Amino acid sequence: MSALAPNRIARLRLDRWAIALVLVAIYLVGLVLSPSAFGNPVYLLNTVRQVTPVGIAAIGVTMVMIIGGVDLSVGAVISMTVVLSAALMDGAASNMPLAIAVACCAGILMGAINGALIAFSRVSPFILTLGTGIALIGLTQMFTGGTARGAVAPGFREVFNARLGGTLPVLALFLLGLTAVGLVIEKRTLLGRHLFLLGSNAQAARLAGLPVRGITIAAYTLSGLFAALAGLALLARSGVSSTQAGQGMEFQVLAAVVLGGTTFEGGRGGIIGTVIGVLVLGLAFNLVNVMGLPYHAQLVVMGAIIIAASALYGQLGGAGN
Amino acid sequence: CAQSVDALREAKASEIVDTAPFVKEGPYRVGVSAGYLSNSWVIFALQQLRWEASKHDVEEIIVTDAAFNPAKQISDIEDLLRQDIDLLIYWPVDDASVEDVLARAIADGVPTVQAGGGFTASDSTVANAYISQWKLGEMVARQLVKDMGGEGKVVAMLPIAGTVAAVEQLAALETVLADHPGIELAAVEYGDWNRAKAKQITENLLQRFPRIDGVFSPAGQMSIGMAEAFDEAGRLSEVTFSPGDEFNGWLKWVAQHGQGGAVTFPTKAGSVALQVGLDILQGNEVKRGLAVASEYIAPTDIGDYADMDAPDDWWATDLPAEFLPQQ
Amino acid sequence: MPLLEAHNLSKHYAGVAALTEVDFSADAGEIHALVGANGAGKSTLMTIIAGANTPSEGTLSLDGVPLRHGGPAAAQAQGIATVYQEFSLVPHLSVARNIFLGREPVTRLGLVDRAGLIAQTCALLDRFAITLDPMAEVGTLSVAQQQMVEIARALSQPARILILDEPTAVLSLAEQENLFRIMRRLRADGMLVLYVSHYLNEVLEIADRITVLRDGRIVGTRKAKDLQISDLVQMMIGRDAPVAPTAADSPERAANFVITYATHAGQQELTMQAGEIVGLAGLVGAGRTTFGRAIAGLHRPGAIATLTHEGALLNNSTPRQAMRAGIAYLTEDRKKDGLFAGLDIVANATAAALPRTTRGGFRRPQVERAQAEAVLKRLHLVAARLGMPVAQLSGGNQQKVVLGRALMTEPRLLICDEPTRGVDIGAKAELHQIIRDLAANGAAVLIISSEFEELQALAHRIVVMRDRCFVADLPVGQADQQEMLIAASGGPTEKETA
Amino acid sequence: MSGAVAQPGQMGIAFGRAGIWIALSVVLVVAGALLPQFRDPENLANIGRQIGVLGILAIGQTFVIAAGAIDLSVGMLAGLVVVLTCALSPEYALLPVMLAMMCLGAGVGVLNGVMFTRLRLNPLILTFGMMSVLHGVIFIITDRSIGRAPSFLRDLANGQMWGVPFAAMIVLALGIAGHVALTRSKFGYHLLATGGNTESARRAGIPTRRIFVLAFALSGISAALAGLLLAGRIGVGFPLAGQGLELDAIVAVVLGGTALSGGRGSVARAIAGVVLLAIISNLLNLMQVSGFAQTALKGMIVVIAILVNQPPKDRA
Ligand SMILES: Nc1ncnc2c1ncn2[C@@H]1O[C@H](COP(=O)(O)OP(=O)(O)OP(=O)(O)O)[C@@H](O)[C@H]1O
Ligand SMILES: Nc1ncnc2c1ncn2[C@@H]1O[C@H](COP(=O)(O)OP(=O)(O)OP(=O)(O)O)[C@@H](O)[C@H]1O
Ligand SMILES: [Mg+2]
Ligand SMILES: [Mg+2]
Repeated sequence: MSALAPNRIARLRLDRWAIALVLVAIYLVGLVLSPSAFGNPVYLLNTVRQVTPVGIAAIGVTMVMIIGGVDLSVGAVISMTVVLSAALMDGAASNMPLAIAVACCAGILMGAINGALIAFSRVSPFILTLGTGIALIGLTQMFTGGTARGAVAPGFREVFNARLGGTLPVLALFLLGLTAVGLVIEKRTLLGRHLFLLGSNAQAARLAGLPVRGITIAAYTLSGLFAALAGLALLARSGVSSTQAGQGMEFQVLAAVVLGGTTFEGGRGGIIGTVIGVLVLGLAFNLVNVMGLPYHAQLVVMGAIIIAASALYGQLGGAGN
Repeated sequence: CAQSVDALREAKASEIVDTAPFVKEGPYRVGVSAGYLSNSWVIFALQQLRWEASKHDVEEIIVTDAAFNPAKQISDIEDLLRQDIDLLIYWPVDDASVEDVLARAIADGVPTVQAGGGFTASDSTVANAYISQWKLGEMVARQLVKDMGGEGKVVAMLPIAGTVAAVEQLAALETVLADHPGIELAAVEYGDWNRAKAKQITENLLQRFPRIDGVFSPAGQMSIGMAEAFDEAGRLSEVTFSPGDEFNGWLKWVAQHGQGGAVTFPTKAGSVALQVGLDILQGNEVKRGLAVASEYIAPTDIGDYADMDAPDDWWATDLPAEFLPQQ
Repeated sequence: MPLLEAHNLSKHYAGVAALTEVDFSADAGEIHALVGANGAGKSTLMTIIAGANTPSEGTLSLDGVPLRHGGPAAAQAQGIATVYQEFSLVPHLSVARNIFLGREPVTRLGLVDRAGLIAQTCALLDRFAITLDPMAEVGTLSVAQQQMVEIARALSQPARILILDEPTAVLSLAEQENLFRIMRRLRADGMLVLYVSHYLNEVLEIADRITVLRDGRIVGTRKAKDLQISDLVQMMIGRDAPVAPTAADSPERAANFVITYATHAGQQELTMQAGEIVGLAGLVGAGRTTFGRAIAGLHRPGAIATLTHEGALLNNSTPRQAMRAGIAYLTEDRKKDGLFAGLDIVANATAAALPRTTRGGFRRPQVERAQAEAVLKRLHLVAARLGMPVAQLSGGNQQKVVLGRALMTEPRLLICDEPTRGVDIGAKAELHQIIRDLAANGAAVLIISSEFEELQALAHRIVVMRDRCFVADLPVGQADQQEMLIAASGGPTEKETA
Repeated sequence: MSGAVAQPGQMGIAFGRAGIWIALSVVLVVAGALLPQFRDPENLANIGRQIGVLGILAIGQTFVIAAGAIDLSVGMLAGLVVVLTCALSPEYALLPVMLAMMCLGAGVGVLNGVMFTRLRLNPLILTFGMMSVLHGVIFIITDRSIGRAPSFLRDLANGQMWGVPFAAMIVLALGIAGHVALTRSKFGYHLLATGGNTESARRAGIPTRRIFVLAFALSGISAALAGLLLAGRIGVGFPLAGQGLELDAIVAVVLGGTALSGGRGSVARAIAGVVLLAIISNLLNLMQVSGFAQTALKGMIVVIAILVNQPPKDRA
C-alpha cells in the first residue's frame, strides 16, 4: 500500500482552484489599473449584478455539461421568457405572479423537450440544442410579430435593482440564492450524484441501473428552468422585452462554464467553478471597459482573456483534451 | 467632409430618374427584401408600406428577411426575382453589398427602391425614400449642444458598429462638436440598439468618469437603458440627455422627466417608398431621392406623441387599427 | 552484449514512484517474461521501452547504443513493436486500417493503396493463422478479437523487439496456443519477445527468463527452468502463495432460476440454483458476454434472455429493471463500462445502490461512506483514502471496487464476466473467496471465464457455449480441460443440453 | 478520449451514410414536383451560387471535426478576409492579394492548431476566443464597409457558364479534392485515426499534433477561400459579413453525418448538407414563408434532420 505523497494533494487543490486564482489575478490587475473602481464595493457588487443573468443561466448549463451534454438553447429561452413574461405582465403588478409562473413553466417545457429528444435518441446535444434554439427564436418572433410586446409591471425592475443598505443589489442576492440552490442540488441530492455518474461514464451508469433517461431529462429541464430565471433577471435588469434579449448569451454562458472547470466530456466540474468563471468574464469585461479601450480592442482583449485563462487552467492540469 | 457628403447627396437626390424601362400595367407584385425584421421600427415601416399598398393596385407583397446577413439578402433578392415581382423595395444590411444583385434586378426590368435610413447614389438603386441619418444625428447633436449650454463632457451611444446609422451619426456629431470646443467627447460606445447592453456600458462609463454632463444617443431604445443606469447610480440630475427617436418607451420617459425630447424618425418612410415605386411603374416623374424629413419635438410637446398605454417597444404612428402590428 | 538494456530507470507520477532505479537487460532470441503484482510497474516499464512514456530518470540502450526518446514513432523505427495492455486501436476504423495505421501502402499517385492494404492484411493474418475479417470495423469486434488485431499489428512491423503486455488476459485457449506458437517462431528468428502476464504457469511454460518486479523495483531475473510457481509468488509478493482454492460442494437444490435465451438459432434454457456457481466456458466470440448482458437487461436483437425465479417472471427489460429484480452484472470491460474513472472510490462503489443511502432524494454522505467502507473492507481493498479517484487504483483494486458496487445491491443472481482479468494472483484468490462467500450466502453466480483453472476452482457446474448455443453442461468433477476444448470448438460431446 | 469506445452496429452506419442523400432526394423530388418555379434552371443556378461560401467552409470544417476538434473562428476569419480583400484590391493586384489572404487563413489556422495541441485547450473555447479576437481585429481595420471587391471575384461569385454557376463548380472541385484527401490519402487516414482515438494514433507513430495543426490550417485556408468568394458575392468589405457562418457550416457538416466526437466524416455528405440547407432556404422563400416562420422552420428542420440521421447505435 503506497501512501499518497503530500504534494499530490496540493496539486489537486491547485487544479480545483485554478480559476479562482485567475479571478484574483484579474482583480489585482484591475486594482492596480483602476483602484477607484476595483477598490469600491459598490462597483464590484454592480459587476455581480451585471453578470446575474449569465450567471443564473450558467448554473443550469453546468448541470447539463456535467452529464456530458451542452445546452445552446439557453439564449433563446432567455429571449422567450423575457418576451413572454413582459407580454403577460402587460404593465400591471397584479399579473406578475402569473407571468413569472408561466415563464418558468415555458423554460421547464423547453428544457424537458431538449432533454427528452436527447434522452431518447443519440443525437449530438450541441447541434440539437442549436436547432431547438433557432426554432424557439423563430417562434418567439412569430409570437411578437417583430415588436416586443407587453410592458414590465411597475415595481418589478425597481425591486430587483434596489440596493440593500445602499450597496448590496437585490439581483446579486438573487444570483447568490440560486447558486445556493444549485449547490444543494449538485452536492446534496441523489440527482446531483447521478449527474456526475452519468457524465463520468454513461455506459457504466446504464449498467449500474441508473435511470439514465430520467437524469438526462432532469438536467436539461433544470437548464431550461434556470434559463427562464435568467430571463426574468434580465428583464428586471433591462426593464424592457426584446426578442433579441438573450442573443449570443449561450456562448458567454458556455465560456464561463468551461472556464470554471466543467468540461465537455462531462463527469467533472461544478457550480462553484462556474460562478467564479462568470465573475472572471464579468470582471474582464469591466476591466477593458474601465481602461477605456475602444469597442474593438475590447473584443480582442476579451478573446485573449478567454484563451489565456483556459490555457492557464489547462496548464494547471484541469481541462484539456 | 461628412457634411459635404450630405450636400452631395442632396444634389444627387434631386436628379430625375428615367422610369421609361419600368412602366407597366397593374396589378403589381411587390417584393420586399428586408435586411432585418427583428426591430420594431422596421415592423412599423413595413406595416406603413402594406397600408399604402392596400390603397393601390397591388396584388401581392412578398417579404423576405435576411436577419442581418448580407449574403442571405443577396440570395433573398435572387429568390424574389424568380417570383415575377414587378417592384423591389429593400432596406439593406449594407448598401454596397446588394449593388450587384440590384443591377441584375434592373436588367430584369424590376425597378429597385430603397426604403429607410439610407440613400444610395448608385445606378442600381432607381430611387430612395430615405431619412438622413446624418441629418438626424446633426439635429440631435445641435439640440444637445444647445441644452448643455455649449459646455461639458459628453458620451455617445451608437448602434451596431459598422452600420450606416452608426457611421453617419458619429460623423454628424463630430462635425457639430468641431464648432463647439467647449464640449469634450469623452467616449464613443456601441450599444447595438440593445437597451440592456447600453445600460451595462453606461454603468461602466459612470465608473470611469466621475462626471458626465451630456449623453448623445439618437436611439431612444438605448437612451432608456442609459437613463436607468444614471438613475440607479443616483446621478440622473447631473446629466443632459440628447433627444432620442420616437421609440414609445423613450417618449414615455421624456413625458415623465420633461427632458431630452425627440427627433422623429418617421416610420412612414415605408409608405413613401411604395408610393415612389408605384410612381416609377406608372411612369410618373420621380426624383432619385425623396427625403422623409425628421423634426424636433420638444419635451413639452411630447404628450401628443407618447402613448402611455402602449408598450415601450412601439412607435408613434397614424396607422389604422387593422394595420397596427400585433400587440 | 544484451540487445536491450535499461539502466537506472525511474518513473514518478505526481508523487507516486511507479519505477525506481530499474536495471534490466534482455537478449535477442529469447522470450523474457515480466511478472509482478498489480501496480508493480510492469506496464510502466513496457511503455517506456515502447516510447509511449518518458522516464523521469535513466537510460535505455539498444545493442549498446543509447536510445534517444522520440516518441512511439521513433521506437518503432528502431524496431520495437508493442501490444499495449490498454487497447490502442481506433474503433471506427477497419481491421486492415488499424493494423497498418501509420504505415499504409501508397500507390504511385500518392494515395493509399486500398487493395494493397487488404491484400497485405490478408497475407499477414494467413501467415500467423489469425482469423479476422480485414474489413470489419474494430469497434464491432469482441475484446478478444480486438486483442488479436493488436497482436497482428505488432507482427506486421519489421521488429527486433516485440512487447506483449498481458496479451492473453482476454484470449481463450486456441488463440493463446496460436500466440505461443507465434512467439516461439519469432524467438527462433532471433527476436526478443518481452512478455507480461499474470498467468504464472503460462509464463513458466513459454519464457526463457523471468524478471520479477515488486513496488517498482526489480526483485531479480531468473531462468524459467529453475523456477516453480511458488518461487515466483514468493518473489512477487514477498510471502508464500495463498492456499490453492478448490471447488466447493454442490449446494442444496433450491430456488430455481430458469433462464430462457432466444437467439436466431432458436430458444434454449439454462437453470441455476440459489447458492450455485455456474461456470460458462467457450472460445472467443462464443457469445458468452452477449448472453450475460442479455440477462442483465442489455438485450440486442437476436439475443433476448428472459428468466423466472421460482416460477415467477423477473423483469429484466432494462439494466435498471434487472437490477431491481436482483440481477447484477460485472462487466468484462472494466474501463469501458465499469469504472467511473474521474470519480472517487465511494462514488464508484455506491453508484448502483444510491437510493438505499438517501432520504427524500437527499444524500447522506456519512451513510454512503460507511456502507462503501463496509463492503470494500470485506473485499480487502487497498487504497490510501476512500476519497481518491478510482483511476489511481491498480487494476485488481479497481475490480474490487466494481465488484463491491454489485455486492451493495445484494443481488440474487450475479453474473461475473471475466472477473479476474488482469488481476494479480493474490487479489485473484481474494476475489474467488468473495464469490464463494456470496454463493454460500444464497446467491446464484454465473462465472464467465476464459481461464479453465478459474472455472475449475470456482464453479460447481461448467456450461460450455459454442456459437451462441449451450453445447455441454458438466459437473465440475467430470469436466477436464480436454473435453471442454472439444465441446467448445465443435467436436463431439457426451452431454448435449436441450 | 479513452480506450476502445463506440461499438456501432452495421445497420446504423448504412443508414447514417445514406441519410443525407435520402433527405436530399426527397426534398428535391417533392420540391420539383410541387413548385414549378423551383425547377426553373435560373432558380437552380441561384441555388448553385448560394452554396458557394458555405460549401467551401463546410469542407474545411469537416476536416477539423473529423479530427475530433471544432473551429468556430472560421466565420470571422472569412469576414476578415472579405474586409482585407476589398480594402487592398484597389491598390494591389489580384493575385498577390489572394495569396496573402490564403496565407492569412493558413496562419490563423496554424495558430489555432498550435495553441490547441500545445496548450491543451478545449477547441470550442479556443476558437471561440479566436473568433472574438478576429472580430476585434476586423473593427480595428474598419468599422464600416470599405473598398470594393475586384471584378474577377465578383464575376466568379455571381457568374456562370453553360448555366452552371462558377461558385458551384468551385465547390465541386474543392469538394472532390477534399473528399479524396480525406478518404484516400495517408493524411486522411491518419486524420480519421487521430479523431477516432488520439492516444491510439499517437502510439501507432502518427504525429497527431501535426495532424491537428494541418486540420486547423486546412480549415483556415478554406475560410480564406470562402472569404474571397464572399467578398465577390457581397462586393464590399462589410465588417460583419462572416458573422454566424461558422454555425451554419457546422450544422451542414453534422447534417452530413459527421460526428462531433470525431473519427468519422465525409466531405461529400457535408456538401450535401450545405445543398440541403440552401434548397430549404430557397423553398421557404419561394413558398413565401415569413422570415420569422422561416427561422422557426429552419430550427425544426435541423432538429428533425439530425433525429432522422442519427449516429449508429452503440453495442448494447
Ligand atoms: N498515468 C498515471 N498516473 C498516475 N499513476 C500512475 C499512472 N500510470 C500508472 N500509475 C501508477 O504506477 C504504478 C505502476 O503501474 P503499472 O501500470 O506499471 O503497473 P502494472 O505492473 O502494469 O500493474 P497491472 O498488473 O495491474 O497491469 C501503479 O501504482 C499505478 O497506480
Ligand atoms: N445471440 C446473438 N445474436 C447475434 N450476435 C451475437 C449473439 N451472441 C453473440 N453475438 C456476436 O458474437 C460476437 C462475440 O460475442 P461475445 O462478445 O458475447 O462473445 P464472448 O464469448 O464473450 O467472447 P470473448 O471471449 O471475446 O469475451 C459479438 O460480436 C456478438 O455481436
Ligand atoms: Mg500493467
Ligand atoms: Mg466476453
